[in-house]
Amino acid sequence: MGERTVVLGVIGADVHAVGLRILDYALRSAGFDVVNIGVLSSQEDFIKAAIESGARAILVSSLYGHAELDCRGFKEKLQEAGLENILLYIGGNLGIGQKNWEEVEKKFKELGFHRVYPPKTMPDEVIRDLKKDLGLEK
Amino acid sequence: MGERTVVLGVIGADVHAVGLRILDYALRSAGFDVVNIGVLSSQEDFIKAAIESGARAILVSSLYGHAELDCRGFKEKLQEAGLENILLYIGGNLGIGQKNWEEVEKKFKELGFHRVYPPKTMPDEVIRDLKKDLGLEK
Amino acid sequence: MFIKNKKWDHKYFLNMREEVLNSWPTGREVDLKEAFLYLASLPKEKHTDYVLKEASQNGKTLLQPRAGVPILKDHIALLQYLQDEGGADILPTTIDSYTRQNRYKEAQLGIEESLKEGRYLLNGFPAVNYGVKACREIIESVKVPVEIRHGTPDARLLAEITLAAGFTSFEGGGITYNIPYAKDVPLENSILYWQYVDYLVGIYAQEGILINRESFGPLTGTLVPPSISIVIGIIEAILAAEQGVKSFSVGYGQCGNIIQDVASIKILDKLTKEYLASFGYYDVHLTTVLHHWMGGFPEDEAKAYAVISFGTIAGAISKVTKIIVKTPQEAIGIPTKEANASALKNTRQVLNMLENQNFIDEDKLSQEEYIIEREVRSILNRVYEIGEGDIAVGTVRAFSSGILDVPFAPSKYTYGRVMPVRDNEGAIRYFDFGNLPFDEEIKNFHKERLEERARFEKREVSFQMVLDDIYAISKGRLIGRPR
Amino acid sequence: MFIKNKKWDHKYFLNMREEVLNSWPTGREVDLKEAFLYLASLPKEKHTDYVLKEASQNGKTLLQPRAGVPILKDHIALLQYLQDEGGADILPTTIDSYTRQNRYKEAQLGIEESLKEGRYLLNGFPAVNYGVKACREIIESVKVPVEIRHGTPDARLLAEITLAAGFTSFEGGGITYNIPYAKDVPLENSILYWQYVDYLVGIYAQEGILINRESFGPLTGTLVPPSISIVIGIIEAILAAEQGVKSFSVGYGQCGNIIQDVASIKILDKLTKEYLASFGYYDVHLTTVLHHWMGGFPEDEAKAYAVISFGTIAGAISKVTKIIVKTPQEAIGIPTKEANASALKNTRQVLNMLENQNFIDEDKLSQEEYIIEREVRSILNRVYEIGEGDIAVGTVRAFSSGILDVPFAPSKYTYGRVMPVRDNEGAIRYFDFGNLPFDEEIKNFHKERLEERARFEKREVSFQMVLDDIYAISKGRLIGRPR
Ligand code: B12
Ligand code: B12
Repeated sequence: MGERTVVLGVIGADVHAVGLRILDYALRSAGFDVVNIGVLSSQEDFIKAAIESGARAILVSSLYGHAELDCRGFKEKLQEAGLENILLYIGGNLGIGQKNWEEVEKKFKELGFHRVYPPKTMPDEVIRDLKKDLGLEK
Repeated sequence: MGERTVVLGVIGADVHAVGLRILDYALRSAGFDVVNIGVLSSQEDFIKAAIESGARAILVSSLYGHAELDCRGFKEKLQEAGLENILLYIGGNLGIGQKNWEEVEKKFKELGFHRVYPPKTMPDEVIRDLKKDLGLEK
Repeated sequence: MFIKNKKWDHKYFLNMREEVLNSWPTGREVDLKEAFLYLASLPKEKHTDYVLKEASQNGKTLLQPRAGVPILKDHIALLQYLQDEGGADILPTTIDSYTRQNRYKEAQLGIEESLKEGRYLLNGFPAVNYGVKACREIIESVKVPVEIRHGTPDARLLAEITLAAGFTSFEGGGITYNIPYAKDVPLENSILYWQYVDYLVGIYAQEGILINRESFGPLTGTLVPPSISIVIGIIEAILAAEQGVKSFSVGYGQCGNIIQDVASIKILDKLTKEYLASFGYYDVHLTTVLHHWMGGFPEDEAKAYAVISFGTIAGAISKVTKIIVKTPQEAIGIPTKEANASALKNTRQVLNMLENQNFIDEDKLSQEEYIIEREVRSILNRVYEIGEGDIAVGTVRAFSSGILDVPFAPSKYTYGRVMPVRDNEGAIRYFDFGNLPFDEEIKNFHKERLEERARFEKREVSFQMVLDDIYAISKGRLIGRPR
Repeated sequence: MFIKNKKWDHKYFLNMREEVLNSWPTGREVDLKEAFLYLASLPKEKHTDYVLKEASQNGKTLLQPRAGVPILKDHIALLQYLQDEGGADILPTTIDSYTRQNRYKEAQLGIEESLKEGRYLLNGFPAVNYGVKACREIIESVKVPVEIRHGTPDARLLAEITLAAGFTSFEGGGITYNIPYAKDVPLENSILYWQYVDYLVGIYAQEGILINRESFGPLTGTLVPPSISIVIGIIEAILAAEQGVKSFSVGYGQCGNIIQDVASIKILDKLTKEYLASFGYYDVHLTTVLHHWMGGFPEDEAKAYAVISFGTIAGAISKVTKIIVKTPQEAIGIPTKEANASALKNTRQVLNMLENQNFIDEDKLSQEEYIIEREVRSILNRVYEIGEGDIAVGTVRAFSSGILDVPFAPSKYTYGRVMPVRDNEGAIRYFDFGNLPFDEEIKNFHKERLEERARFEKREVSFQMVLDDIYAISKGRLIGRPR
């Protein structure tokens, strides 16, 4: 697949499906090829889909508050799979409870994510960033 | 008049009349002789009423936020008038804005008030205190 | 004193004006010709009447907070915050209580001490002391119109200064800014003072500058039966129109029973228009204002939010032109700017969520409208009668004889016998009619409603019930049930 | 797998029970005989069914927050706070998401890390890992009943442990805790798992211990048309009753149009009772539950309060038995205990202020009730038909063929073609009916309503409109208007 392929899914035991549906729709409308692996996806599911589709980015969604536990070791697994260069975003409600956003962002950057999005991020923003990071916009 | 006489009024340029009406009613129902001088009363009005009625306590109400300016020098005027022993209460909304209650209380104690009541004080409480301070309850 | 509902003689006005402008140094800053030019130069979005017209044409409800602090630059920052963060459609400038009593010296002291101590010793903005030029800084620092809100029986100088400064709306009236706000100002005086203000507004109107005048509907804010508030609004509209006012808003303080509130706003709108027309004032642009609950609030912010959101319902359903918004800190003191902006957001959200919804029982609404309308007409017609055809004369006489009366008012010029209490659904009814000129049908209606509550609560209607109702909202409910 | 709406054979249950109790060490703590004694020893105020009965008899609406943290003593302190400070009538224990997926090992890790790091790494209370004894500490530390709330397709072990521990209400069902909460659990499985739970509750009932079972009405929380939610509630009530459940609550997630919400709650109550009776289950105590808006919330707390207060209106008017309360921090994350208690206070104040008020247009209400009732009957009758008289069989077949469908559900066992959108008054209508078995009258009704909105907004009904509606409330309004 081409340079516009991205893998999208909700990680862990999380079933929040609405944001995913919207992201899927928005990314497609913006010309991306979206491999949507749905909710309740494991790290392995993401990696498998990325390899199979030759995706250039993985977009992880997590709403339910367990993102941190669910994302531990993800970076290492990606490296093992030879995906060390893939672009890695995460968004949703990443902390449990009322957290300081700077801390949350820092934590997920440490876990290997290139961009970390606060709750209520609108799809436009991600699309802009993706295009920029993938060098699709001149 | 007797040992159960109290002067009641709203000080300064303040017109909040509802709390006064209720205090008046509650004090009378509790057996006090109430001299109600109404809203928009000056320090002089309070002193005059207290002397004329031989009252044992002055209850000042202030809702509108200017209490501090309105009460400056009241203690001194009372002393001049020979009322240095009269019981002095104040209640209502005594600060302007969202104030720390301890500070407000301290300020009004310095201005000579024996008791200072926070917003939403119920009449029962004042009546209990009055009886105690005037030695009316054995 | 001689008072009539009759447009003033211009010379009479000019004579009085000399006196007014000389009563405090800043008065001499006012130059009407220059003021006309200044106001004409303001963009239309800063003219209240324009904004009100746009809103009522588009069925939009405008939001206005309350705000006023004694230090000019803080006041400006506060208004900008309420505009930008809170999304206020019209801004206020609330005047301090010394100015309201024309005690400019004490106000001056308050400004100075506030500046010195870095904290506010005044509960509002002392516009007279600041004068025209300083006041214009406010107008020039914001994008929306600004209204002067106060409670001043004699606001002649305040009006001169603030209108010249570019405030395009001015609240008050000879009744509504006397009865709840004064102890011993005779009604003849305050009506006269307000005729002055209205006449002044009329002069602006002649120059094509429409200043909005607003009546203060809530009065004492405490269980005021709707018909009383409506009658007074209509009278003030008529008095203003006679002096040449062309833009007028009648206000109403929420009572809490949704049917009663919606019915009241509808009747307020309908009858004010009707009476204005029947008196021959055809060209007054009339709008309505709802005040969120004006009585005692709960101290808890979450509960206060509930009172606010709840209050917005009646505004949304009645499609009132403007809501004057309370804040979650109402019971405590003058709100922080954040709390004030939050209240605006809360109100907007409820308004928006009720957009286009109509779920009101029209039958119940009509029944309530019917009784309110009958009450209003009964009082108004009697006021007109005893005024021998003059509504100003009638008003003075009505207040002294109790034909018009306001509960819990501090003024000794109210008869003070009317006593309200809630019925079993929370509507405000008359427990004691005083001397209000109501017929048996009306009286029985109220009696039956109160008997229903008495039966339900298994106790007599009494002053204790009134007390319970006064405290009720601050204690978590609408109706002051026993225990 | 073979599934029927037929009371289980006791041996079948006992065999399965062995397996269930052995699936995690704490399962062996459960001793039914001892549990009966324990539950019988609890004061009646700790029994949900008793509290619900008292409330519906007195026309009172109960309030219940959402809450659950992974550390036991913190969880207890949290519940006590919500009880004492918030005035909760029924307390919750929300289970974490690993437990919901029966991933007890990960839950264990979550407990340990939470304890170690002093912050919560789980989004709820992992009751299975704690076991019966530890759970009883919760029951013994509070004065009101506690409900288990979760989202678990297979909650057999969770039910065994928590019922034995004294939780007297248990939320969920074979449909409502599968379709919105799972991706690939077949409906046959989840219905079977929940028949187990219901059968277990039936055993308690035989001992005179009434455990309340509650269906999770809101489903995906996102623009779910009322008829879908009501049909599913009725089916779960029937399935539960067949296994011996005697106390059941049907739930409903607020849509936002007051008429539609009130009508839905009334029909939910009426038709569930009717169908239960028509299936021969006469002795089920049925109550209703309203969930404040379950979709995306505004981030701003003042706006979130508006959504909450607004949501309470429909609860007050419909006199629903219980409201499950959202908080001002919904959009951000799991709320602080203070925010949670504040939401309860806010809700109580609105409820109290609406006490005894009735302002709803009965005609509009009946019209809406009429259409909802017809929709519900159309679907339910068809489910019964294709199940050849068995509602469990019918349900499985209906979901696979789209006769029953849930919008935005993650489960692949939904047909996934139904698409909702709001009409011009904010009521949720069908934009795509998928395979729902509706006749022309119903379809035309929806079409007309949507055309009205399309005309008003001057745009076609499209997925963009749906998107706008999904975001609308979080962006400050009910209806996603263009721009
Ligand atoms: C609807 C909802 C549900 C529904 C979900 C139905 C479904 N299957 O989809 C139900 C009721 C079933 C549910 C269940 C639960 N929920 Co829930 N739920 C919500 C709610 C109200 C709205 C979510 C939503 O649909 N928003 C609308 C969409 C359009 O927005 P979005 O999801 O935020 O996605 C957008 C952006 O965030 C962003 N985005 C999302 N992911 C990504 C990824 C990337 C890479 C990028 C760039 C952007 C991005 O783009 C999206 C489109 O704009 C939120 C609170 C809120 N937001 O108001 C809570 C919320 C997410 N839920 C929460 C919780 C805890 C739960 C439960 C554990 C417990 C419970 N309360 O019952 C269970 C979890 C079940 C599970 N195993 O996952 C918490 C999470 C707490 C935290 N993180 O601290 C929240 C925040 C509520 C709260 N305050 O407690 N929930
Ligand atoms: C009704 C009301 C009005 C009415 C008053 C009508 C009238 N003439 O009575 C109107 C609308 C006219 C009004 C005007 C103003 N008000 Co006003 N008003 C209120 C309100 C909403 C309720 C007051 C009330 O009647 N409460 C019910 C009674 C029963 O309770 P109470 O007055 O608190 O009295 C009880 C107790 O406090 C106590 N108590 C009172 N005095 C004393 C004295 C003693 C010795 C004791 C022991 C106890 C005691 O016992 C009483 C009985 O239980 C309060 C806010 C609130 N509380 O919710 C604001 C409030 C008092 N007003 C306020 C202000 C600023 C004004 C104005 C200056 C400006 C404005 N907003 O327009 C003007 C002032 C005019 C003037 N010159 O005084 C502020 C005061 C700010 C501050 N102190 O920081 C408040 C707090 C509102 C706010 N948050 O901004 N107001």
